[in-house]
Amino acid sequence: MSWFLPYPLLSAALLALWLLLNQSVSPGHLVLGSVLAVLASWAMAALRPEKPRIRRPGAALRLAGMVLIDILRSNLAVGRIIVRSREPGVNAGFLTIPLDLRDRQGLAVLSVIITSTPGTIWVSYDAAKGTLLLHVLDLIDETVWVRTIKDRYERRLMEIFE
Amino acid sequence: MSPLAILGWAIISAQVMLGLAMCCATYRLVAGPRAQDRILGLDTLYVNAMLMLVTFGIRTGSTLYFEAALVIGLLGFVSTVALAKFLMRGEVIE
Amino acid sequence: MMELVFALAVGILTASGVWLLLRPRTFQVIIGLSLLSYAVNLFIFGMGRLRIGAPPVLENTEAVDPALYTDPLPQALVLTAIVISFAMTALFLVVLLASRGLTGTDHVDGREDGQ
Amino acid sequence: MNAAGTLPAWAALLTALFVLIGAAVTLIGSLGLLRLGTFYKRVHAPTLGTTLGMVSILAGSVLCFSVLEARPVVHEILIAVFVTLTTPVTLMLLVRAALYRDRTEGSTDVPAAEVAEDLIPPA
Amino acid sequence: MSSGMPLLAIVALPFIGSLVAIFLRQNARNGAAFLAGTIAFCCMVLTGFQYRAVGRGGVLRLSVEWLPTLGLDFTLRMDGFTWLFAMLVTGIGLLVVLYARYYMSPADPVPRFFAFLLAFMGAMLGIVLSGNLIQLVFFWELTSLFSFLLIGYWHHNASARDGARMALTVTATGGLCLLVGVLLIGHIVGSYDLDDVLASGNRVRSSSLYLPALILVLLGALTKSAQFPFHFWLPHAMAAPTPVSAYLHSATMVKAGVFLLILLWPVLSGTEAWFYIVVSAGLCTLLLGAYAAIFQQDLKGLLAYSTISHLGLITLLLGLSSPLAAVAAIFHTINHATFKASLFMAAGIIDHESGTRDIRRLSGLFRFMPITATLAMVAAAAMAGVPLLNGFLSKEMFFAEAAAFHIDSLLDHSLPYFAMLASAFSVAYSLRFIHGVFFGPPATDLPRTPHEPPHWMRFPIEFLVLACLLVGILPAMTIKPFLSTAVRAVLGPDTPYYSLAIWHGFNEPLLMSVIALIGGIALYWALQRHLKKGIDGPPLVRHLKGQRIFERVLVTLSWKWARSLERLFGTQRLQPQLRLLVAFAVLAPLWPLYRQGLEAGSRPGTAFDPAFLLLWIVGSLCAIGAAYQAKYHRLAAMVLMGGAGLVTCITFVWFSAPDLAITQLLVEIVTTVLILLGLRWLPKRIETAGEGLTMGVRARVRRVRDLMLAVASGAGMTLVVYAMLMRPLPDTISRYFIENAYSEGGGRNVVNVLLVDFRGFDTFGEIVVLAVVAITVFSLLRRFRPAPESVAAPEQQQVQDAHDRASLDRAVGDTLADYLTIPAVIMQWLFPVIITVAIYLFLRGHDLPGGGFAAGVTMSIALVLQYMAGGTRWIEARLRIRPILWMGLGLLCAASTGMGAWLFRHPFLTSYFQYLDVPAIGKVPAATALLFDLGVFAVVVGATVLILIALAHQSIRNPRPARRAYTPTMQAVAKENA
Amino acid sequence: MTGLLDHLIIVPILLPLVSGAVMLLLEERHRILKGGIGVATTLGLLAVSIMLLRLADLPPAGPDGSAVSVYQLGNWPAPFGIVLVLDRLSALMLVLTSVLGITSLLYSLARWHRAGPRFHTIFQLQLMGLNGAFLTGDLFNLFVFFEVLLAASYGLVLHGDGIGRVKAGLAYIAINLTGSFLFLIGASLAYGVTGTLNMADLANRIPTLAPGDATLVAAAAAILGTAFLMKAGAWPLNFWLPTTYAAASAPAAAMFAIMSKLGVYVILRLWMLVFGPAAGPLAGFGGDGLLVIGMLTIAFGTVGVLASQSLSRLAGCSVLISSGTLIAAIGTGGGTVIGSALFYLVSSTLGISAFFLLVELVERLRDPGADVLAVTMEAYGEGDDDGPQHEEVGVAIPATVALLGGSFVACALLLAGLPPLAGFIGKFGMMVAMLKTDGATVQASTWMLIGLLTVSGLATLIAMTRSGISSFWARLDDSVPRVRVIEMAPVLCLLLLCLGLTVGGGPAMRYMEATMQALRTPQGYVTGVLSAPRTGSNDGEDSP
Ligand code: NA
Ligand code: NA
Repeated sequence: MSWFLPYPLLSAALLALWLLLNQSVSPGHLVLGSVLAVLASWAMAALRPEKPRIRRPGAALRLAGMVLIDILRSNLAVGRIIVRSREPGVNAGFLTIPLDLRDRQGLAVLSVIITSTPGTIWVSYDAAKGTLLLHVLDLIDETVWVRTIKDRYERRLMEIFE
Repeated sequence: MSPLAILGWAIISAQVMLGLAMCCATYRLVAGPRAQDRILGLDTLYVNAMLMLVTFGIRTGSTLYFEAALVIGLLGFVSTVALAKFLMRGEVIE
Repeated sequence: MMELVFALAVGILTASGVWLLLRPRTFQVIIGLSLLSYAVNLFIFGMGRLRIGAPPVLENTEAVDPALYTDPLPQALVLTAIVISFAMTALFLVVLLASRGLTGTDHVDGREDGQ
Repeated sequence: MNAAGTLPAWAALLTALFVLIGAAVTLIGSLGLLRLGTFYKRVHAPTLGTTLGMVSILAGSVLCFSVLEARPVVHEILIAVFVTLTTPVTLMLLVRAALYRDRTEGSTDVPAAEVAEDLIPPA
Repeated sequence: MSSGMPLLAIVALPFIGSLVAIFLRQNARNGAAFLAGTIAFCCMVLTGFQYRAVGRGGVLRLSVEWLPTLGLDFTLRMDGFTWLFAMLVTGIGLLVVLYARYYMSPADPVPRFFAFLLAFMGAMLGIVLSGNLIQLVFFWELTSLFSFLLIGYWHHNASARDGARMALTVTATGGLCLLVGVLLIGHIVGSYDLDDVLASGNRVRSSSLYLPALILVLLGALTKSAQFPFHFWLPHAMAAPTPVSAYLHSATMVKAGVFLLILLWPVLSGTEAWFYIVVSAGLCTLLLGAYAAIFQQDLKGLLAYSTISHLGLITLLLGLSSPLAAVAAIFHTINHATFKASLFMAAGIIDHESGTRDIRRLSGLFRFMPITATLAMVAAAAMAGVPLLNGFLSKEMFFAEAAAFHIDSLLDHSLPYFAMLASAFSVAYSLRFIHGVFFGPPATDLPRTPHEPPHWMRFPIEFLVLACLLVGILPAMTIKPFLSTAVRAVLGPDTPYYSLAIWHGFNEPLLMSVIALIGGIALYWALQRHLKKGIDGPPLVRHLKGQRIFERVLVTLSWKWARSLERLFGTQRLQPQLRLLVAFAVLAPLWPLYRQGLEAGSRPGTAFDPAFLLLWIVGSLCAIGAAYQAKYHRLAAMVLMGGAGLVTCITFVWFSAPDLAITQLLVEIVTTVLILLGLRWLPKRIETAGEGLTMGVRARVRRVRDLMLAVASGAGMTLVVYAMLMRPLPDTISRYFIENAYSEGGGRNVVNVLLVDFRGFDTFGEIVVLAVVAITVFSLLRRFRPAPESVAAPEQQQVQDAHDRASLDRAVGDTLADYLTIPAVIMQWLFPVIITVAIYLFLRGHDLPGGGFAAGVTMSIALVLQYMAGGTRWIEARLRIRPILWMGLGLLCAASTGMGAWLFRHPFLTSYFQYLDVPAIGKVPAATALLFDLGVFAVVVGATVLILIALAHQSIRNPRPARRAYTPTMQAVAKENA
Repeated sequence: MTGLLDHLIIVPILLPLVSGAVMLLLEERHRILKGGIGVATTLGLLAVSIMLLRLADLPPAGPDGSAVSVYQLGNWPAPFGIVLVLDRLSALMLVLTSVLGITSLLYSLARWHRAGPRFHTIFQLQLMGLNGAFLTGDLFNLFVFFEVLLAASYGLVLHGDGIGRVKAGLAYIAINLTGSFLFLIGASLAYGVTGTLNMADLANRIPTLAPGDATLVAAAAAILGTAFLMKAGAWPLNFWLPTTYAAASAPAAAMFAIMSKLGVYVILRLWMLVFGPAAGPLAGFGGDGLLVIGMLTIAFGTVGVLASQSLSRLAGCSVLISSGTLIAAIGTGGGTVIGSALFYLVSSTLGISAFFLLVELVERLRDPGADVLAVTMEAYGEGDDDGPQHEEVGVAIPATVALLGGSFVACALLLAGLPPLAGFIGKFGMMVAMLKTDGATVQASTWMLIGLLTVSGLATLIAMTRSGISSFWARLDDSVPRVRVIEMAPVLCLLLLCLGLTVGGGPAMRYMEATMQALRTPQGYVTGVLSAPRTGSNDGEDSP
């Protein structure tokens, strides 16, 4: 079965993509979408990436909800900084965080979360040392940021991916 | 003022705001000072343009412009990625 | 009103493109050609006149009323023109690279002015 | 506004709200490009547009077309997903490149690399 | 009129013989000579037989339809006059062939010589026998050509090359003038047929175009006959082998001009213009030629100037416009041919046997070659006009005519004196020829010991000298009937009475002859001391060398002036060309607009939209910024250009063109990647300090001019676009497309139906363009040599690798890995997603925005993204992409879809669609247009990927430095790096 | 449409395309096979073109007297769909193209086809582009085929690599891209005013335009004219031409001989059709301009021919003279001059093409061996992997120098317009026609043109003599260069054709005159195109 459906989750996502694109759940699109989803996952298989193993889908959903709220909050915060402050970004600075997460897929998700949240940005990751360099717009207390990232995101991601 | 007229004005205002946002991005595009600033400006311009397209869809009540926005959303980053990689590595494909 | 903005836009793109086209450096020329191709594409497009919210995609297929849709032909022409100018940009780029490699200069004549 | 004529008032107002909020947030984000002083600060600004600004406007669009066509029109979600996936890639690559450039120029505003003395251009 | 078939044979045989001769072996001297002799003999005999027909005043004609629409038939025509000329051409030709057999060295490629000689004979016969004027010019130019080849036969000799070139230039120029002149005559007469022209003399002479026609025809005739001031080419043509001189420069080529004057004499002569031009040209030539001949040191040079002089005499006679003068001219033409040909051959024998033609070195040859000497003496005497020889008879007639009254003018009155003077000169140079060469002490330092030539080599001279004697002694019994036939053919009813006799009693001409003879002898005696000095060329006018003037004028006109004119009115540089093109494109449409004005249209415009205005503030800033930055900040220019492109896309959306927006966006992305790929191989431009300040005035002027041009073109475009946008759309053919897109094209997206169906053929061509460009790019990059500055890895990579190397815990490539690993994961996730979107765009194209092209570009972006994420080697270890195959299959798919319609007897690309009922799924559209679009898709994927990947592959290729070394740049680079 | 014969018109476009595409599927090493396919295709093209020529020359069949054959692509009627139109003029150009095609291709088989990858595909697509441009009846489709042939020509210019080619190629591409923009602007402007792209329909609509609109059409025509004049090589837009043609490899340059004629063709086609006597206020638009530009072009070409330092540049400049002559002939009012001008077009194209092929062979006289080496070096760089290097095609021919010399003389005569080759007839015919004024006085400009034609012939002769002497007569060594039959035969073929045109001038001239008559009465073309019936029943998509 694995030769036929190397990435079942991906195929499911692609089918969803197809149906969303076509805004239709007609039998025709279901069939066509399935065929395409399988074919496209074969294309993916040709690239021979690591197989992501999502162990706890529930945790993933919870994480997603949390991230959305964080993003909304950060939007307001950053918006306030830009509009209100006389000298915006006076507290900005770099920040190094040692990470325990090693799974590439997990790190990718973490990068998406961090970068998508206004006010923080993923600058570079040193694979050898496992350290992450961040830039934060409103860096008043470094430890708060380290804790936020390690506890709120990294831990949960490790649950999901490792 | 009818709700529809309000919607009309809202969309026009939104488009003007997005237009102004694009002007801001263009400032970075033109003034720099560094290459990364310009690329950031371009990236922002892409996003703003995409949002402009979505508002345009609402304005005309047509979903025909959706794909254009979708293409920006999915592929707009490719040129910025290429530019960024060029800055970092001096070539796009190694 | 927007016709004037559109016309000015075409004019500014053309002027920038022509200015670059007449510059001595190959890279300037290729950027100029690209800007000119925007100008020309908009020009062709404008030949079907400007209509807002009337894309030539038929809504109902019975008793089609042409007055409801903008002119599709210039759009088809622009599509062809876009493709062709993309191809030509690629070609010009490669030739300018080859010229730079062989002549040692990026002057369009393959030699610097004084030489 | 040719097709929006059938939109009920609540939907029209809600859509207007979403769109205005989205545009305003995006404008604020882009304004950040002007107001923020360094590249590393500026790079945070457009995220407003790619998150709240985008979601808000897309929500307006979903609402408007779902009501107009009397069926769930949710394909805007795709745009949100794509933008969320791709923007980080751009920004990460760009910031890293900027960092490299600043380091090679010996800028003191950025954290130094571990072996900074080696970052001299080759002879 | 009798059959003209023999005429065709007479003209064609030499050409056939020439063709045969060219294929003979290089050393087939005897064979070639035999062939040439046989041909010449046959032609002569054939011509001879025609006398029965033309002797009684008849005219032979042969007409073959050739170019009826131009009023041109291939016509051959022979009357008494042309018969005589044809006999001369073939007869002397035969003798020259015989002579040349012995003259030519076996070491030379003799068959080629005879081939040229025969071809020349054919061309000459063609002139003589042409029945219409254009055809005459046709053969006229051929004689120039073959004489060029004959004069340059010994082309290893520089003087032969120069002589040949000069002869060709002068005579062909004359030929072209003649062509125009003849054209004018034809225009006046309404026909080019010789008979018609000859019958329309009055009409020609009274036409307003007579003078230009006359001048042009005379230019042709005078150049060919080496008349003053075009005489200078003939002496230089003496570099030719002597048989050539004997043939071309005595009897044929130079006589063509005279022939033409005689031929057109009834049409053109009799006016004052004719008299003054022709007589003065003839007189100048007569005197100048004779004078110069006396002082030549080269035997052939002497003969050449003598020829010039005698031709001048004939021309002068023709210029007099009196029938008797014409008779004298014809008669002297024949006489001159006989004695001059024999003299040339004698000179050739002397040269051949003694190794030199220099009169200063030759002396006392009589005792070595008495027979040849005797023959030469007789011929020279004929040339000098000694009684009992043919030259005497025609010279008597000349004197008579010179003394007669023509047009009351100083020129006319002075003619007799000049005639005597020239005649005295001719006596002097004839004497010099004989006395200088054959008498005096025997020469001792000759290259060879002279002796008599083989008998058959001498035979042609013997024959010709015999002719001189016979005609001179018994004119009435030998030449008279033929001459009178010829004269009657030219003069027709105007033929005057003339008598051919040795003795006409003591009269004016006889007196003049005697004076000339005595004067000539006295002159020669008086010049002895001067001639002994051995100076080449005549006194006084020696330095006035026509040839040198000609060369200088030719070089100045055709080389120096041409080069400066080319530089002045042309350029090799790109910028001025583009500037001119743009200026032309701006000015050309301005002309009608300026003349008729441009009205504003009546169409109501769209409402004001502040967002759109903002959009184009952005777009304009980007465009202008790109223009400003492109010189030194390429990346900035690219980014700015991207901004302008984006705004263009939005504009397409704004005005109802979603398809365009999608396509433009996709192309925009690919173009950015493409240019970046190229930028890696384009070394940076460094702005040197103060470059802007030190810009010269010329550069400033250039910039201001370019700016004005740019603004003008922008303003022009704005004007035209605005004018167009504000006028209502006419009844366009688009109505049909919208109405039939669904019902007949089976699609709702009219633009896509246009692309794949209504105007599918455009798309068909467009994918071919893509394919060709991709192949060209590919093959150019196969041999790409990067700039030396860019051969090494980019500076960034070197720095980063150095950093990796320097760190203990890092390996080379770690920085790259750190940089890309995490983003690459996301980029890989997107791979199947983008492919799915590509397929989506492809499938929906017929009904909604999208289509094969957009899908193809999307697909290639998916691939390129993986290249960017993983690197070339990484991706190619996993995916085998064969873009050329994709392109080939795509083209074939599109073509065979189109040709599939043939099976249903429909034209190419006729589409077919239907909704198929698939169980459980429902109606599925099946259109051949989709298949066509599939071909488009494949070609686009193949071409785009091929272009991008071929560029990307340069980085992993072994760099090869540019072959051509350009040291300065290399040094500069080294200096910069140091 | 009944049999395959009905699709004959499109075969000149499809045949090279399919052949080129099939050759894309073959690996690079199958050169001989590709050469075979190429030759077979091109011979097929020649046969089809000749058939089409005979078809076009038949007297009008129907009672409507439509003098053209129309092929409706996709079965869409004109003016909506794209149509291919076969008339005498296009058939003539097709034959000319395929003649040049087969000769150049054969020539290239000696070695040029090995000088770079995918030569045969590019070559076939070049033919396709040319044929399409000659056949199409649609303005925008003409643009597309222009791009096809230009794209292929870029490939051919750059074929063989080398610094000169790249430099010339860069300028060539830049200029032609600008020209393409002008084409697009002009064509779309014409559409915006008239609402049609079909050339026949344009001719129909232009007389009915309002004066203001007519002005804009005139502007469009001026812009289009600029583009076409540039392609035709008219002064002052022609400086790129000699350089490019001289830089291109011999077979490529020989093909290019017809590309400048394409510009002339389009001007002839469009101007006679659209601005004929029936065009109302726009009748005869731009004629004087064409005359002046044509004469200036002749003058510049003459100067250029004289100033040429190399044979190939001389050949390039003689292209200018030829183009100028034709443009001026069109500018004289399009009267009966056109007939002879077409004759001249054919003979000068053949002559120039032969000359381009010959130049390379003659240049071997100067330094035999070095040339072959240079090409090999160029083609293979330093040990590139382009397959066998010393594969020779054909055998070296005897009497090489004599043959080269003879051919050179023939080319000189052709280019200078001297007898006995066909150049003479063409020039003479034009002069005769120019003087035919039906009683009216001949204009000064006509005299000037006649003078220019004469002077240009003379200049060509002088220049050719000069370079011919230095090439053939002033050689330092007498070594004989290696020339192969397959290289010499094409040259001789072209020259023999010219000789044939002289001898068989009557029928050829009759064809040209008939072409001219048809061009002068465009109504036949217009009716023929617009009234051609669609195939099958009206509900097109259901009928199969
Ligand atoms: Na962020
Ligand atoms: Na002597």
